[in-house]
Amino acid sequence: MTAPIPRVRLARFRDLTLVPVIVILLVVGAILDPTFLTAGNLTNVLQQQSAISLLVLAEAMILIAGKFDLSLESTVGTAPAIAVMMVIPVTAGGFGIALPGALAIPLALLIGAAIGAFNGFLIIRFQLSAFIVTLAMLIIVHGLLQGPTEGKTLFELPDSILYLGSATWLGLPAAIWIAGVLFAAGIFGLGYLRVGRALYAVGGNTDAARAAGIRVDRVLYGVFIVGGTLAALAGILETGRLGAIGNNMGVGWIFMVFAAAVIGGVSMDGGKGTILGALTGVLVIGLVQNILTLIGVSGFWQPVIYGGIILIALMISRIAGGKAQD
Amino acid sequence: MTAPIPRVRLARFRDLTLVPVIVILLVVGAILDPTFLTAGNLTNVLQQQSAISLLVLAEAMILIAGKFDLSLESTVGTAPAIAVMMVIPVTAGGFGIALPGALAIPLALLIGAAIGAFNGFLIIRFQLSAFIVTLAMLIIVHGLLQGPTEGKTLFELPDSILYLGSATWLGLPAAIWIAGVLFAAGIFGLGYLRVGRALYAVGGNTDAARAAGIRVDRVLYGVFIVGGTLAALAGILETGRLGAIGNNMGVGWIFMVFAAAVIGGVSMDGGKGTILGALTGVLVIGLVQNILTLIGVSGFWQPVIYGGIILIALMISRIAGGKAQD
Amino acid sequence: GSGTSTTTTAEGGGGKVGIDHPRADSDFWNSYIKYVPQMAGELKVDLMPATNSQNDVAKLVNNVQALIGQGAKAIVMAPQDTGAIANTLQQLENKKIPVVTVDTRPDKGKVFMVVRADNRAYGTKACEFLGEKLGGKGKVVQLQGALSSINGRDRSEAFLECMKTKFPGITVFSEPTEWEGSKAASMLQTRLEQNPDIKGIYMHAGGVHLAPTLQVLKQKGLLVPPTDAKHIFVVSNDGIPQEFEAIRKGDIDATVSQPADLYAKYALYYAKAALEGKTFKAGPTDHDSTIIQLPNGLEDQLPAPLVTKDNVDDKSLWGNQVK
Amino acid sequence: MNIHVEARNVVKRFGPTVALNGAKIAIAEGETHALVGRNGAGKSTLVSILTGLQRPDEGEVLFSGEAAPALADRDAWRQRVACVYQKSTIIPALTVAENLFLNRQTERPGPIDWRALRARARELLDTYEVDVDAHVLAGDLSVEQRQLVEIARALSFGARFIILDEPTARLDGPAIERLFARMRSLREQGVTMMYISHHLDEVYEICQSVTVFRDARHIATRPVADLPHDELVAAMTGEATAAYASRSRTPGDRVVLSGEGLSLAGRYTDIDISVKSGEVVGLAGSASSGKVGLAETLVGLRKADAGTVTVNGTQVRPGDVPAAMKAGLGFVPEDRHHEGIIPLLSVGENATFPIARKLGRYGIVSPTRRRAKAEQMIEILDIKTEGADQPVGDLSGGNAQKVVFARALVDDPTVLVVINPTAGVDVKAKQALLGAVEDAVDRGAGAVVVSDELDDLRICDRVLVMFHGRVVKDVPRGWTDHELVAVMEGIED
Ligand SMILES: Nc1ncnc2c1ncn2[C@@H]1O[C@H](COP(=O)(O)OP(=O)(O)OP(=O)(O)O)[C@@H](O)[C@H]1O
Ligand SMILES: Nc1ncnc2c1ncn2[C@@H]1O[C@H](COP(=O)(O)OP(=O)(O)OP(=O)(O)O)[C@@H](O)[C@H]1O
Ligand SMILES: [Mg+2]
Ligand SMILES: [Mg+2]
Repeated sequence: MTAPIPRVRLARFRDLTLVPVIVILLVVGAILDPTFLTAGNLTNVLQQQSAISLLVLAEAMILIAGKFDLSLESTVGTAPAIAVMMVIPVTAGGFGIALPGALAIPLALLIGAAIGAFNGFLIIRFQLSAFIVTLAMLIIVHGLLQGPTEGKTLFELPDSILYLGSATWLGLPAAIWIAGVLFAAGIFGLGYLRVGRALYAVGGNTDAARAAGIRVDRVLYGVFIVGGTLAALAGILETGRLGAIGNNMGVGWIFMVFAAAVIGGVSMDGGKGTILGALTGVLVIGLVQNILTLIGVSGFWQPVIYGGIILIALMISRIAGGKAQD
Repeated sequence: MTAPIPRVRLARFRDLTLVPVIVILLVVGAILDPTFLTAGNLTNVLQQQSAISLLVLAEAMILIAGKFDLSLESTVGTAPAIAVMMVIPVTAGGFGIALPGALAIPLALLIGAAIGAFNGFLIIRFQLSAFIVTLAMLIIVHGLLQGPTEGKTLFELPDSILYLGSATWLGLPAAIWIAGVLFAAGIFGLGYLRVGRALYAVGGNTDAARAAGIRVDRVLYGVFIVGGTLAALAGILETGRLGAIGNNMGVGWIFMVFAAAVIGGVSMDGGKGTILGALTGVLVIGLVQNILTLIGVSGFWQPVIYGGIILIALMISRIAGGKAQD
Repeated sequence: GSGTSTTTTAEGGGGKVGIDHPRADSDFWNSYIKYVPQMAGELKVDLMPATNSQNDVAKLVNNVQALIGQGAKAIVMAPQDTGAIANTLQQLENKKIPVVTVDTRPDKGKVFMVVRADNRAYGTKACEFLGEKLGGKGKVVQLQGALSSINGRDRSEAFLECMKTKFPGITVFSEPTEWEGSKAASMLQTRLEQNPDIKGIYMHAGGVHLAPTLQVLKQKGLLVPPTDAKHIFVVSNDGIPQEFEAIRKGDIDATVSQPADLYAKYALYYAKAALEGKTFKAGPTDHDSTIIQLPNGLEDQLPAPLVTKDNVDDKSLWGNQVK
Repeated sequence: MNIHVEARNVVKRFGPTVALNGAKIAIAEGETHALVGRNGAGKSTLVSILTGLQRPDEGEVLFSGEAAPALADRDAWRQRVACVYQKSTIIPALTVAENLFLNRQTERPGPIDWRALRARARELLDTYEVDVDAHVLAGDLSVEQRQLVEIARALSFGARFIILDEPTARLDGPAIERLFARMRSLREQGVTMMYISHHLDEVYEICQSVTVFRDARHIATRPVADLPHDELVAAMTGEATAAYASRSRTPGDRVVLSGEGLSLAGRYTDIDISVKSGEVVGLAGSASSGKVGLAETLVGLRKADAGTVTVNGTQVRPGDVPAAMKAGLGFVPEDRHHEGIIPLLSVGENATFPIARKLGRYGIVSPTRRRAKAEQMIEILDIKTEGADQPVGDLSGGNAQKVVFARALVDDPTVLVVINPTAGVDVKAKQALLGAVEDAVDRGAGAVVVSDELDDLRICDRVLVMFHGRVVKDVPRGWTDHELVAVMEGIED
């Protein structure tokens, strides 16, 4: 009864394989640029990552449940945009329904949830490939932003939708608080709640999960709906940060989201990984981007360095994690 | 001994679940636009799809072997570009090595193979996640085009590299012949050669394949290298078709490549699908794009229709295939 | 200095200028990027290492924050999404950091100066050229950029509007190419198959559209001199050297020269001026342009000449200066 | 006698686990040599070393006195040894024919002649009397058919040394007999075999010598004739163990599980079944009798085309496992890999999923209470594991089966349905598992035992024998092996 203890400890540390990478990045950053370690800059990094981190949270849960969602990145722009178009006047690019401005956030979250539910419907009900369904949905959902707006940026937004992404609470941007609270909830939920553990069971072996009495379909619907809602919330935070909803909002994020989740130890094969690990993945990506910006690497070569760092982080996560990745 | 026969037939037809979709598209296209069914237009469709079809061929093989390669799309631009820069003079944007122009094609293929080999090395040797390795490589390889060219389009190309993509053989564009021959080789190789069947074994159950004496690592290296080489060849064909190598060549293709492979019946989980099926997937995508162009759907809404058609094709392929997709 | 500038404060032009480049994958912007350090040397601007937002406004916002953190006193940027930069401009205004935007005009938020050529004018010029060459009838194709880009949309809308009002006899096919050569080639090829009587093409970006268009025309045997009845009139946009080359050869007929060099020069010029405390007013300038008043600042509308066979060898065109 | 295969002083570690600790084995030319030991003793690990799939940390392997080939040289290994592994090496997406001739589809270089390949496959299947079509996908086969295909494949290599790792765990009586007939004729041809099984009577029937492993070490090697049954068991377990004595009891009156008018096309027709509290009902039948399909319907894994299932008084919606479990059902599915374990999750978590809601309030699962409960189950079922936090995927086959059992028992079920409950578990564990079923029944539960093993059925108060999808006979306690087999084969009545 003494042997197991180190094992448990080791398993816990496995979530934190990226911590050394983060420490190295902090040291390297501090050496390369004096601004880097200032509270202001680090706050900026956190704020900049807060929206995308919600996508990583969503994707990590979906991956752990053994599924896949590419369309999250399109929901980031479309959910708040459609919600906003339901509240703003026609002259500002609205649909002319002009619902009360206070409804913008609930509507956006609802739209995100609906997109998630539709993804879930196609994937669970029709047993279609999650990758391709959500790829098609990525295109369609983005089209649902581009179509009604005719490619134009929405910049006359109700204050309600701008608030969360731009407010400051207790000296820190509200977005950081929100992301922090949601990650804490995610870590707790996936670690200690029945429904959270069910995600691991479903992702680890769906048939066994069903045989263990877990309502697999319900869990999967739930995770897609929560995913879509988180993507909409990410869109709301980003809207507040940018002050407008452009047609490109969220476009191209999904690859970074996957990279963050996987270098953070979440498996693409389901059933493996933690939210805490995913969070460290987000931080690595955010710090790398910030350092590259600060030292002003030529835009032409930036991708090479950036991709190289992802590879290195991946290797460290592989070596420290000890197991082959899928 | 009578019952099994329809079953075999059915299994054969499973490759061809998209044939009804193709027929419908041909009928719909013919009704919507008189130009559609002309030899000229259909030749155009085939020519336009020939480069991307080689990527689908490559990706189908990699998927069947149970792996993943996102970086193919970057190889499309980078392999021919680097090769060209090794043969053209500095004034035209070259490196100043000025190798003989005839070497452009072999060099490009070699570069493609090298990129594939490097992917394989990281994935097989270090057992890293194929998705994220090739995602990082997608970024890096594209950076290797953008860095040396400093973002400029290469306009002055040696004739040798332009030839294949622009020549006409026996009244049809050479690119169609090349793609046709390679698909025939792929269908034959994966259907009738032991090494081709080994891909299915490796993708279906790696441990079992190893136990059966298949040199799993060698097969996987092979498939990544062939994949990279095909991507480079796709780049060569595209270079000939476009007459220049822009920084965006190939960018954004990979999603369409996956969509084509999966609606064509290739599983994202490995071990399942055929090259013939993948070919029907390419044709569906090509016809849809052509019809949308011909009828001139508003650019803003085009993605919605396009994504919708992918979903429908996916469902048909699911219903006709009879099995849940992964 | 320009005739409309006045110096209000005496403290000489101190402070670093931060600059963000919008993308690194288009010929036009790459020329601009190359001009920037050269012009900074000439104008003696204390330029910080440039950042690149790779066509992503969220990255642009992050980059600007980093530049400020590092002590930038003025910012030059080229936001490709003109709405989503509003908050950042607001923050910069609060910090009293002047902003010069290049190529695009932000919808909201204070700017010290917008340095741009009129993208709508590009579309109109192309329309007028094609309209006249075609004698007001026939079919033309416009290869659009990305519909989510303001410049692409401006060119497209102005082109269509001008066609509708001035040349109602001309049918326009608009092809959204997402700035991709591959899409452009496929769409043009298909359209020519469907309408062999197309007589004009307007390309939104020479960098990506030129080679594919020529290749398609060549394959169809339509790359013939203007004297030939089969000739298709092609107007391009950007003014890169390859377009000039094509004009000289008679492959295409015109291009709108978007002044990459002047963009770089005047962006830095105004940034420096802002740091020196100079102010400007609407009116003509000393460099063949006009400053106009915007609700949120000023805009210096640089000339964007239409280049044809007649003026293609003009040394002052930026496309004739690069190598 | 020449030693054909020898492993000396083999050490193999998996992280903190020592799977083999200086183990050895020597197999004489031409003999059929049994390797026995409790679950987790290291048998399968030795197999993977003897077949060149894994490199030992220490020690050496010799074939006919020569050092084993390099690990990478798969062809050399395949010439020396063929194997039926404990874990399936069937590739579901390929046809049976291709699975049989994987990586040797052609006899000569050149393209594959599919027609010829199918013919070869049919021939092979006929030789081994495997009733499977060569051209169906292997994934469409039943567990048992897959096993037969694996055996046919291993025997077809013409290797002089064949390893069979628990080949009979998933076979019924006649199939086992056919396998043994085959093995005898191979032995006559001078083929050396290593045979692993937890059915010790099989060891006596087919093998000449036996090696016992215990706790990763070699304990004894003897001719089977010199080693009586109880001594063999004692060598395996390290203590004297009596044979399992099933208990007698009187069933109560309350019906806890019933199925009425159940039919499922192609599997079974018009079945009525009812199980009382305090009663153990057996379901027996030869291959394709439909017993597994029926049991899976009773637990909700399958929807019947017609009929109703009532668990503990509640009529359960067809195909609704959670509802059945809520009504008081616990069950062990047929295939532990497929529907049993979640390999990456811990023993504790796998064992406690059905009672997660009882391990804390507000949807929270308390890790402490989970571990406590799991340790209790580990204790009761004697699961060999490093602790409740070890991933189930790292356990040996039999121990993984015990975890599935733990999951079935953890909620004190009123109805217990176990399908092939002792597949791959060792003698002592088998007793523990059958004992656990009987304990639950003594506490008032009703149980259904579906099994191909007569030993498992001995605890039943009555056995329903199925044949071609129908219940043909209700056999009360007190049957002899011969009688029951006769009914199962459809020979009697
Ligand atoms: N890949 C692995 N990783 C970690 N532990 C392993 C691995 N394979 C085997 N083990 C451990 O090694 C020990 C021996 O396992 P092995 O499978 O050889 O047992 P066995 O004798 O075949 O048991 P059974 O009769 O149940 O099949 C067990 O404790 C098992 O948990
Ligand atoms: N997944 C499946 N798909 C189609 N048929 C199946 C499937 N599984 C089993 N069968 C077939 O259904 C019939 C009844 O099988 P069932 O498993 O209920 O009986 P069984 O007595 O347990 O047979 P076995 O011992 O072979 O598993 C058999 O013919 C079997 O081959
Ligand atoms: Mg074993
Ligand atoms: Mg069975």
